[in-house]
Amino acid sequence: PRRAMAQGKPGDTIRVAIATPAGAVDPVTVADDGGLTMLIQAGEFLCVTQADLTLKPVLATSWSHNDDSSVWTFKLRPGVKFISGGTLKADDVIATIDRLADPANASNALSAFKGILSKGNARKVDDLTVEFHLDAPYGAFPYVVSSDNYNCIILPASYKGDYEKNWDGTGPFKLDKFTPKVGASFVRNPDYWGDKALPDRTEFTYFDALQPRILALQGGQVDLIDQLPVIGGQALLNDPNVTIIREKSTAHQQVHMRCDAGPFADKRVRRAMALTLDRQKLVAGLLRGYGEIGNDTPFATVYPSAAPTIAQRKQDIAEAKQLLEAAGVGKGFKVNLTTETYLEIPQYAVLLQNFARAVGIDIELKIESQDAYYGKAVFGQSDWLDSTMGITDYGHRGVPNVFLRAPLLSDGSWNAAHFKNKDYDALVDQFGRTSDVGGQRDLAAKIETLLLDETPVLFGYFFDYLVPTRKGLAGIPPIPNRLFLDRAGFV
Amino acid sequence: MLGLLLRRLPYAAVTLFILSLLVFAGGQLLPGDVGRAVLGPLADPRAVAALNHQLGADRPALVQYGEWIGRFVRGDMSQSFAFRAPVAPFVGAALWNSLKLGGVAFTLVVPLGILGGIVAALNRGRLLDRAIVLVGLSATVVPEFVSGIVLILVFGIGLKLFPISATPPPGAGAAVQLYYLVLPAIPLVFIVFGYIARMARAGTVEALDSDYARTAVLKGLPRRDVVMRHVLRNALLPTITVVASQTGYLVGGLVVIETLFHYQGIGSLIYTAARGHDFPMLEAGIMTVGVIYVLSTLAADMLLAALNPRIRAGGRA
Amino acid sequence: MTLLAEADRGSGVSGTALRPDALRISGLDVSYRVRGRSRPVLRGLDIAIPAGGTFGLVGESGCGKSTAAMAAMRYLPRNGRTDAGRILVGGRDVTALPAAALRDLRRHSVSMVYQDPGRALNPTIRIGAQVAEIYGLDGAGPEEARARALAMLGRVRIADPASVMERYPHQLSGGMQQRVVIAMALAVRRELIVLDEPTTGLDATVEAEVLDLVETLRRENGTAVLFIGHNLEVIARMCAEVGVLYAGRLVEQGPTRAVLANPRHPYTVGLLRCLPRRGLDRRRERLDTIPGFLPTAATAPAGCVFAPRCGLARDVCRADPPPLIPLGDGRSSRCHFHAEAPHLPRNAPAQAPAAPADRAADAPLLAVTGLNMTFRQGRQAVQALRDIDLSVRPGETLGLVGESGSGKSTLARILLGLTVPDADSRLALDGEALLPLGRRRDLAAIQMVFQNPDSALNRAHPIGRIIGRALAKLAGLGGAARRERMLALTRGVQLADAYLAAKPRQLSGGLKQRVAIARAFAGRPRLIVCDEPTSALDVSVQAAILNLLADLQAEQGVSYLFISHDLAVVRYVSDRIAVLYLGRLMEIGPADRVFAGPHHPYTEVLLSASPGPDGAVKRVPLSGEIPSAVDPPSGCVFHTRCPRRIGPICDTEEPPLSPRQDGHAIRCHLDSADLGRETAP
Amino acid sequence: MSAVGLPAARRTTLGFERLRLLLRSPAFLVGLGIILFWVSCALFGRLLVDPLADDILNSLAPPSAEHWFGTDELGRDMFARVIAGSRDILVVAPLATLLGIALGTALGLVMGFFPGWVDDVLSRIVEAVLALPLLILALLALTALGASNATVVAAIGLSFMPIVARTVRAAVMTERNLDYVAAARLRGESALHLMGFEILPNILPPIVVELTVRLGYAIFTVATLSFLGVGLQPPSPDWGLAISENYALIGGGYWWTVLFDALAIASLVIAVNLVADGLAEVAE
Ligand SMILES: Nc1ncnc2c1ncn2[C@@H]1O[C@H](COP(=O)(O)OP(=O)(O)OP(=O)(O)O)[C@@H](O)[C@H]1O
Ligand SMILES: Nc1ncnc2c1ncn2[C@@H]1O[C@H](COP(=O)(O)OP(=O)(O)OP(=O)(O)O)[C@@H](O)[C@H]1O
Ligand SMILES: [Mg+2]
Ligand SMILES: [Mg+2]
Repeated sequence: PRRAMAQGKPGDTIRVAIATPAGAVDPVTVADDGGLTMLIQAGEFLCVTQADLTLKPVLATSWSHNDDSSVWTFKLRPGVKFISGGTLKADDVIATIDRLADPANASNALSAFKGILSKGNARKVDDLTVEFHLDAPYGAFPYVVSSDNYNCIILPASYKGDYEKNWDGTGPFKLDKFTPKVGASFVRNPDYWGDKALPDRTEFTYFDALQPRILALQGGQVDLIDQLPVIGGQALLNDPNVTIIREKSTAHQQVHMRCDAGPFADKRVRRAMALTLDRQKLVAGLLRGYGEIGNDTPFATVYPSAAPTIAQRKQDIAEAKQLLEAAGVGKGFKVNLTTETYLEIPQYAVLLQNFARAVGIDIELKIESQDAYYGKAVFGQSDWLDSTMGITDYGHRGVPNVFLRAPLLSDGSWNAAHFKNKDYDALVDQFGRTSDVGGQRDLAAKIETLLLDETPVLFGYFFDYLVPTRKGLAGIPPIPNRLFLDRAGFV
Repeated sequence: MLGLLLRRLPYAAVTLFILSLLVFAGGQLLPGDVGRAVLGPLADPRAVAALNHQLGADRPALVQYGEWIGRFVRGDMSQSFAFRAPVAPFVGAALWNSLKLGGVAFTLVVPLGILGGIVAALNRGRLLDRAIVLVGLSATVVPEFVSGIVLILVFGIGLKLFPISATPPPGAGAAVQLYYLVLPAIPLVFIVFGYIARMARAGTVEALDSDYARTAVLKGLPRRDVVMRHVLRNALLPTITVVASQTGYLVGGLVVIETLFHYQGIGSLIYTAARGHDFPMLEAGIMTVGVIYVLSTLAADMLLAALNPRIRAGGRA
Repeated sequence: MTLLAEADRGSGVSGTALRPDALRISGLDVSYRVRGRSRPVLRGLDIAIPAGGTFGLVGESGCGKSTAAMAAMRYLPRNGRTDAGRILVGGRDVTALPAAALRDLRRHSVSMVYQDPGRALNPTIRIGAQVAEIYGLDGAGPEEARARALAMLGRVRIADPASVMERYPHQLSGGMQQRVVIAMALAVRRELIVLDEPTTGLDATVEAEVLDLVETLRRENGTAVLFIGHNLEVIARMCAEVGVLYAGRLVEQGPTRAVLANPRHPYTVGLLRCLPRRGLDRRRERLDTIPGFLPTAATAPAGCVFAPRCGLARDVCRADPPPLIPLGDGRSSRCHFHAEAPHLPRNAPAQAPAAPADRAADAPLLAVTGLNMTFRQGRQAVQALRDIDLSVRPGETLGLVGESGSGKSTLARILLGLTVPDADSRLALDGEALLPLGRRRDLAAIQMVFQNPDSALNRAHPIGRIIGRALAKLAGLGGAARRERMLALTRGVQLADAYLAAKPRQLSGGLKQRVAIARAFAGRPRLIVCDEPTSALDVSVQAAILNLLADLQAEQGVSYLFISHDLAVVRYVSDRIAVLYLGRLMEIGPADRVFAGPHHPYTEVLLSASPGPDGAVKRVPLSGEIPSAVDPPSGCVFHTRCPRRIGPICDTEEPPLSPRQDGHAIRCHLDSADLGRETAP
Repeated sequence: MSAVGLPAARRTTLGFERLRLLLRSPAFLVGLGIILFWVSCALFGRLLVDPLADDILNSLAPPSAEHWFGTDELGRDMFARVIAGSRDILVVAPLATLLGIALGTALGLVMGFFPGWVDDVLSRIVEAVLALPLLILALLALTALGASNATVVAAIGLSFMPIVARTVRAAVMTERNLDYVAAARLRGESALHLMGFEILPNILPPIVVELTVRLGYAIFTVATLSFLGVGLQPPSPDWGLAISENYALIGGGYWWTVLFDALAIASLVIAVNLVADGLAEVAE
């Protein structure tokens, strides 16, 4: 069932197993799945990305931009009440965004705003109109203040950093009870501005590990779990009592190859590596078909901006060997691949290792905890950023901009591949400014061609987002990584 | 008795102090920092620095420790870095959970283990003895995650006799809570049974072979009286120490069981705190386990002294 | 004397008519299963003890004495088995009794006292309860049982029995513990009591008392006694009949006095000759020894078990095992040539080492002045040694005696530098200050021979390495020189070269002690401290070791500080004797003078406690326990227990160590004339 | 005295006698057999089977003639992985044990040999470390050091140290008071010599027993750490790791992905303990 959007009946209690929020639930600092799931129960965004990656207006009713997309004007929804009592005004939105854009604030959204919007540049036009004056023109700006940037739930201007005290927001639910590290429950918000939530109640139980979550669903103790990776999740995929809500996402694992040193400094070697991958087999085997193949660029086919004309890279051992020969490493070489224990990455690494063996590339795996892998997350103090070859997880984004920028721009702060290319930088800059899909596609074609030639990063596949639910539960919107439960109910 | 307690208390305090120092020193080795741990790898370094500053985690280590210990001795466990809330309720809840699970396991395994050991000793060399020893040995050495998984499969998912989670629904009564704790307690019983049985067996064998047991037999006492009056009390003395040494594990060492059965105990609290660089939480968790351990060894010593007049009189053990 | 013996026996015989024998063991074979093999330990043992009779069983360690005792109680170790024979206690066959009857037998008819009373008592139960339990089994109610227990403790002469009832075993001294065990054994009137070395490990003074007590109670109750010991003196004192056990067989048996006066088995003869007798002087006469080792019953030779060690053995001995041959007068001997036994050739060369010149005038080798030693135990100060002045001359042996806890070992450790005395103490060797071990210059000068040969040798090292290392460190020898000297040393202590490759556990106790002696002589020692070097050894081995020490002294002119609680041994080896009591030197002087008297009242007590196998000395009783060194009595420290106390002066004023004659000094207020002397045997 | 040869009964050396005893114990032999089996798997397993070869399109196949133990999620042959899974644990666990024993013995010797403040201070520290359950200690160490075979060895070795030290200390305390030590001091031996050459050889039997017991724990702990994800890392076919990767699958009926690994761990730990028991018995 691709869309489980059948309407459930109202009045149910929905029990959910999610990952334990890693720390205090605070919109400014939250960085993990568990925490953001908590945020979006009572909190709302200006707009929300949809399954087709378009934006749905929520607290904003509409938005527009000036000619070069450097100033964006958002109209706010009138009559929206905060759970704490006040009415949503421009000041609240400005305070929320400023809070997140303030470098002094330990804001997790800071990197998303970096180079796009600075503190103080959101201006009030009237009580229901806000203008954002960007640092530089940016065509996809609404995504930056949408659910894509999950810290951006709109809070009253008076918010003091004590979110766990009152769980303020404008959403369809309000908090019933919260016990840190144990769970939380919500009840319907009777004052919600839109359609009132169907469930009477939602109950979230926190789990540290995936397996107990799976067992809890199988054991009937919960009705759905937040996300299921295919690896390790086979038990549920075949379970007749479980319905899998499946949505295409742009989440993927980037395999970076250092372009500035080591065996991969020669782009022919990088291309050869890319040619060893049997991507169909990856999707069919590693993802059990729940995903789609990648073409070594961030442009997943779900992105409207993706260029439709670029040829798909296929496994070609002969050509790979030729390339290696040409690069002077026809006998193959040894290389270390460093990566993290997360989702199916270790298994992916094993498959890469086996693929590469066909052309004589001998990959030695070093698989470490996420802590160890990311280290201090700055160059020189991070296995992630310093390794010759590595695999890094990237979550779903509504637009490819983030993927195009930080990991690939010459001065990108996540540029583990150490890829430095002026042409690329210029193309991405231009892409950023462009707001119409046609223009974006033209640029995308150029970018994709360039990346296929250079291949600093392998994008082997994009995996689907899977939410297993108890059979009969309906109304969970198929939006990757965002559990909105207000339409949920059993049929 | 009181004298013994007063003599031992300073030692216990010193032990705990050293423990806190060790944890603190060890904490300095953890890679990364709390700001990065909270905000994730993709966060802006300025935000990370800001958070570290807010939490005071960027101050010199000794200053942090000084402040922490200063509060700790006044009974204040400080604020959690990750949760930015007082640590005490977290530790309290986790401890209470651990004590419940450990307590269930303890009350099951101690009588069982002692009985097993004594029965084995009284049947020394016979089939029953070998059977008990072998069962104890095997049960003790099979890791919890192996036995736990089997139990979950068979009784939780297969037969659906027991819940597979140890956490009862909120507001559950004592009986329900107990019902939820049965399955997770069993692997612990397995593990500890062997130790206790082995110790009880050895103690009983030794006591049975002792000269005073011979005296008792040669007095013409019936075997039952020899065992009950002369053997058991001496036989179980070493077992007490073993039981006490296991309480640390039963309370604080259950990371695997807590993970398998989804239970918020002190073991997982320590582990997540360490991974999250939540230093105050880590220290508090470890000190709690340390205090439990120290208290239980102290209790064991007192019990030993009560049962063994030789220790009662003598000075340091 | 013969008359008396016959009369004793006669009463036994007439008793048989009325009452069955208290114990009759016939043809008893016992074996232990060790590692799946059966190892015989007793073979064809026959013993009969008439009702009320006393029987002593002697023999070297490991010959099966305890096994016999345990078999009689039907309480063999789990791996022990009675293969053949019958054991009748009061006419009932214990080997065939069902469990209930066996319990009944143990409640009413037999009981046992064994070595190490500390372990025989349950450490976690109060004394009173342990004793009262017996009366409970006898059918008494709790009140009555306690009352009877209290009375019984009084009967075994425990002072303040009411408070002892409330105590735990560890709060009693060894002597007191043994009294409690005896009280339990004799709590109800029994037909037979088995005593297995009940006094080994106790001080001579305490031993004497315990033995007296057993004797008295036995007479009162008419209980028969099977007394096991390795000490012939004690057996002589306690038992009308004696059996000599060798490698699981009874080799000689008969009335004690007759056997001891006129032994008819070479083994008995040898045993008696090993003992240092009064009047024997090491400078003039050597002790005799029995060569070789005790075979285990399993490795026993085909013929006579004693043949390999027997000076009389001939072919027939090696071929045919002799039967137990009756000799009349109730005596029997398992020897083909029992008539010749008294003429067993001496094993040791008769000629004694040349007597060294009298060195009384020489400058002392070791001089100790004003030695004090205080141990700190928490807040308490233990005064282990007070004001010790003594000296040892070159080539002389100074014997050191005193009760357990009197400070003998502490003095030894101080001399060796292992313990550092109080600051004001002065020690000098050859006039040079003697420093503690870390700073001592000539380490080889003072060495030690320890009491327990098992722990004195590192069991992980072969003998050659143990001695070699000592040679390297103490004599600075290496290479061929070391090897040469090592062989000389081992031959000097009569140790076969083959042993150099062996580990200590492959050696018997006596051999180990030889190794220890060789080690002590590795450098050129001036003084050797021997702390009870033979107390863990059998008498035959003891004799060989004492001979060896005497030979080495004669050869090398070394001095000994010889610590022992066996007065006969001290007397034999010492030139001079020092008597310690509670850390004080009570008396010091030439050996003969100290023994002959006048001597200190404490010495008198010690002497009377060990009368020797032949002479019966009137025992001077010593009351009470040795006081605590933490809080020693005021005045003369011995006044609390002194049989010759003269009055208040003893309680208040500490007497000086006053010189009497010929270098003899005594710490007593009494005049020499009023002090005790040795009564002639 | 006539030169007598060594008495015959004493001539058999203790070591030989112990060996004979050991070989009579069926439990010991079974244990030894299992250990030898796994050791040979560890040594030669990878010559016969490839635990890494994937057949991703044939994943989670049940046991069959082709795949005796079925296949895992990447289609790797479980039989090959179970066989090869013995290698890492049989390298890591013994090394960790040896490290722990070596460090613990050194510490225990010092503690037992220097009573007084040295012992007091070290004892407090040891006691403090012992207050933490071993697993927690190892977890913390690994969190600090990062997971790799070397750090697992270090973490387990270090966490064994105090326990071993305590055992050794007790043994040293009894030995230290024996006369042979006094005799050695009388010839001026240094503390180091006394500890290393006089006392150490005599406390080897309890140390050997401790070694085997610790080895059992080490295997247990390595497996548990792998299960928790901080021990051995993928793609090692390590048993604990495999169970951790696969145990969520058993609810789906893929029991073969954990069963054989679980049996392997159990058999190895039980075998080591059987051997330990046998050794302890003959060491008395
Ligand atoms: N439980 C046992 N198992 C095996 N052998 C034993 C056992 N008890 C004693 N033996 C052996 O039997 C022999 C006789 O032992 P027993 O204790 O009877 O000798 P003993 O004459 O009492 O010696 P001691 O004077 O040392 O007490 C010895 O060789 C001893 O080693
Ligand atoms: N290390 C110590 N600390 C405290 N007190 C000690 C110490 N060593 C010995 N003492 C005490 O010193 C006194 C003398 O002991 P020592 O061992 O010298 O006696 P001993 O005459 O050798 O006795 P034994 O005949 O039992 O060997 C005893 O009261 C003993 O308790
Ligand atoms: Mg004996
Ligand atoms: Mg002594």
